[in-house]
Amino acid sequence: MTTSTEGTSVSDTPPESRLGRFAWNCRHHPKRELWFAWWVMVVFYQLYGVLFFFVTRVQPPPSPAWDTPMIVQWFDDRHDGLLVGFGIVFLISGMCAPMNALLAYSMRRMSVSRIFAYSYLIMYSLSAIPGMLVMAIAMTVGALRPDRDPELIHWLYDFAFLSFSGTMGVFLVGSVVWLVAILLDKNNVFPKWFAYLGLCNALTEVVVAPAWIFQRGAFAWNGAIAWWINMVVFVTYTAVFIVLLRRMIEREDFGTGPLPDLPDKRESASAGSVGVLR
Amino acid sequence: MTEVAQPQLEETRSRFVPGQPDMWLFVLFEALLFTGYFSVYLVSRTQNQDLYLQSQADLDLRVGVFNTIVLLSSSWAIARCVRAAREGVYPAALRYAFVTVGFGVVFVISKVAEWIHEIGMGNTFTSDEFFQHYFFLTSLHCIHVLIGFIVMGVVIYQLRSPARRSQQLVETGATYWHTVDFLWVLIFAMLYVVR
Amino acid sequence: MRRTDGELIMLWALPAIAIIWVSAFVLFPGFLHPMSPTMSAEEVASFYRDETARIRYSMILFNWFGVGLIPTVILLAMQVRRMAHRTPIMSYCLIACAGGPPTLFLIANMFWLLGGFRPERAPELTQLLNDLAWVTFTVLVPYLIAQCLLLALAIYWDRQDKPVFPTWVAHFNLLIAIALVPAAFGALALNGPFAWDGVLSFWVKNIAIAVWIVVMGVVLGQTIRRRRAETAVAA
Amino acid sequence: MSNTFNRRLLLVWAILTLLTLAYVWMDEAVDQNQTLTASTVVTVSAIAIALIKVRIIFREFMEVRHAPVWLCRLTDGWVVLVATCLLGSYFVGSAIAG
Repeated sequence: MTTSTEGTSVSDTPPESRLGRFAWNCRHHPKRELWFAWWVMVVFYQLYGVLFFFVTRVQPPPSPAWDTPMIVQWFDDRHDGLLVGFGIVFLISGMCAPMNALLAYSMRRMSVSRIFAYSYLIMYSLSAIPGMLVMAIAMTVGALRPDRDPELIHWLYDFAFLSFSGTMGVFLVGSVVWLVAILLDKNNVFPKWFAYLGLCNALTEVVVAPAWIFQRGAFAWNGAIAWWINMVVFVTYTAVFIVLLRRMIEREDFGTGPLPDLPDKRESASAGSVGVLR
Repeated sequence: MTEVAQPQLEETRSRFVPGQPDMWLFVLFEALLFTGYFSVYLVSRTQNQDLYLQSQADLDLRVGVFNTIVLLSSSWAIARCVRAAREGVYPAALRYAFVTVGFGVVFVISKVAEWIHEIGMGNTFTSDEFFQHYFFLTSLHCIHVLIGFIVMGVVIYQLRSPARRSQQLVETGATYWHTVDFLWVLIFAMLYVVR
Repeated sequence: MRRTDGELIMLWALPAIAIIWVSAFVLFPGFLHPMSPTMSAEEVASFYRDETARIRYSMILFNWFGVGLIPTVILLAMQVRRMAHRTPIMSYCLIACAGGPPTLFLIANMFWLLGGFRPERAPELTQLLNDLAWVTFTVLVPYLIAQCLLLALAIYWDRQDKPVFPTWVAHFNLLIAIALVPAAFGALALNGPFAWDGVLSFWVKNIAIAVWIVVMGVVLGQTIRRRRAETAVAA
Repeated sequence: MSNTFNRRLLLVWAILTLLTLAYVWMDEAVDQNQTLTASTVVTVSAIAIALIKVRIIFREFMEVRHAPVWLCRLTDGWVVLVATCLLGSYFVGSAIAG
């Protein structure tokens, strides 16, 4: 990578006003790319939650055991929400790219091979399609023609939810790639406990697979085990890595050695239980 | 448990967390996760008591007891391994690590044999609610055992060469293996004994 | 002399593939004029019955060469790598975007081919496949929008004496991104400019993509030629 | 020193095994002629015994006994939490079922 020519040439003093400082940060902050990707990630997850839970109202998922008239009714109730909401999803799902780039960068900053960063990058770039866009397309087509044969709407309903819940392999292998990188890393980019949390997350991704088999009960796509418990784990995992990535960016020194601790965190980190090698 | 007085021990060794403290987060989080699965199981069980009792009769308690004792023994072996490694007796530590893996293999074989037996009796993942939970919990636990083999591989790799031998990694691996053990203790009680 | 590294081959593959795309586009009977979403199931089915051959052959062509855009995006990512950034994040972003549009397009392509495979199928089923194909084709914009915006941002941040791309390329990419936005809402209406055969969702979007490919191809060509001249002098 | 340790480990193992065998006895005691019958006593004691075993594994095998006090408290708290969740879902479930 070419070294920056501007780091030395630009004055280091941001202006006083808040807006001026924001503009200065956007243009000159040495970590602007990292912060940009981080904020895109935060905004993406917020939007994702709002769109899936409140605009389209496809989550929490309805029951796979419903009969056809009920499903048609479900589509009718949400007609506009589905079309508008998934329209916005199509608009914004490109926001995954900076997010995945940041996650890949975290692996690039570790002392491990670049294979990890690139594998993760490609896997997670792929994951948005079965994990989100196929569902959005199926739902959009379902809502497109309310007068369609109800049996076909029923099929689209199954297609949408099963493609959403039932294609966790990319997330499973992706989190395993990430956690192995963290465990091998000597640069202390992430605490080791996050790797173990990643293992918990990977194990819950396995648990969704029975959604392909059951139409009711705890293992169906809306079941207590296949959906609710997983959702709690996934939200925990996501929240944790958002915070940890933020801390990684704060600690970033653009070197290749171990990431330094934050000055004020250094004392508490050595006394506490978090991620310090004995 | 009885607090047998170990005065020398408290004096000679300052208190420490075995292994990476980070692993304890996994232990506690995973325990919570399984508690969630058990709670779902117990609630659905109470809603359909008779079906669960009927299906449960097809499980052989003796097999479960055997499995439990095998895993407890493996847990004991890995505890011995940790002690031996701490005292620097690496050949013994390595031996106990292999014993641990051996018990793990026996566990997996007997588990698979039990599955084959149950499937032969017509009890599959899809046959009824009890067996849904049975196959789900046992196979998820089995995945933990398989990951445990990888962990034990790391432990053995550490113990083999004088250049490595990180006591911390050995203890971390042991903590993981004990987790697999105590999760099984709970699963065993849930599936085989609860009425 | 410098080694043959294949960079120019990848670049010149683009116009060749673009010719194939254009011919497949013209060959497909549903693009000129675009099929209307208001067609009844019966009309859609008879369309697939009457035009089976052209649907099949044009879509097989697309199936072969749909992924041809990926090398171009990767070439762009490599140029971004040379920019005055502190991290490789922006080039990672472009790599992350590269696979999306072709994959979505291949899904649409598959639905069209499925519709053409058994045109005697029940009309409702043919209509369903046709809807899936058209919706997927129309809404495949997210990665393209992201790609344009990220490239623009990368260029704005590339502050050095001799920037990799001139600034107008960034403005141009912003413009294309805006032109692609309406297509994301292509399923909201069955007629009008937003419908999948409408001015915004079909014409503006596809012309924008075509213009983007042509312009970025030329810009890439110039950039690569300039850099090769520089390295030749330096060596 | 090493010997006391090893004897203690063996003793722990024996106790855990005995507790496991207690299940067999419980099982024999409650079932008539191979037909299983619902029993709150068995359920509650099964959960209790399992958690006692878990605590022993924590304390002895996982060496929480020698760990800092916060870990002891944490694991004990955990056992209580798990017990509350399990017994709670059993009793609440039974109450709902009527």
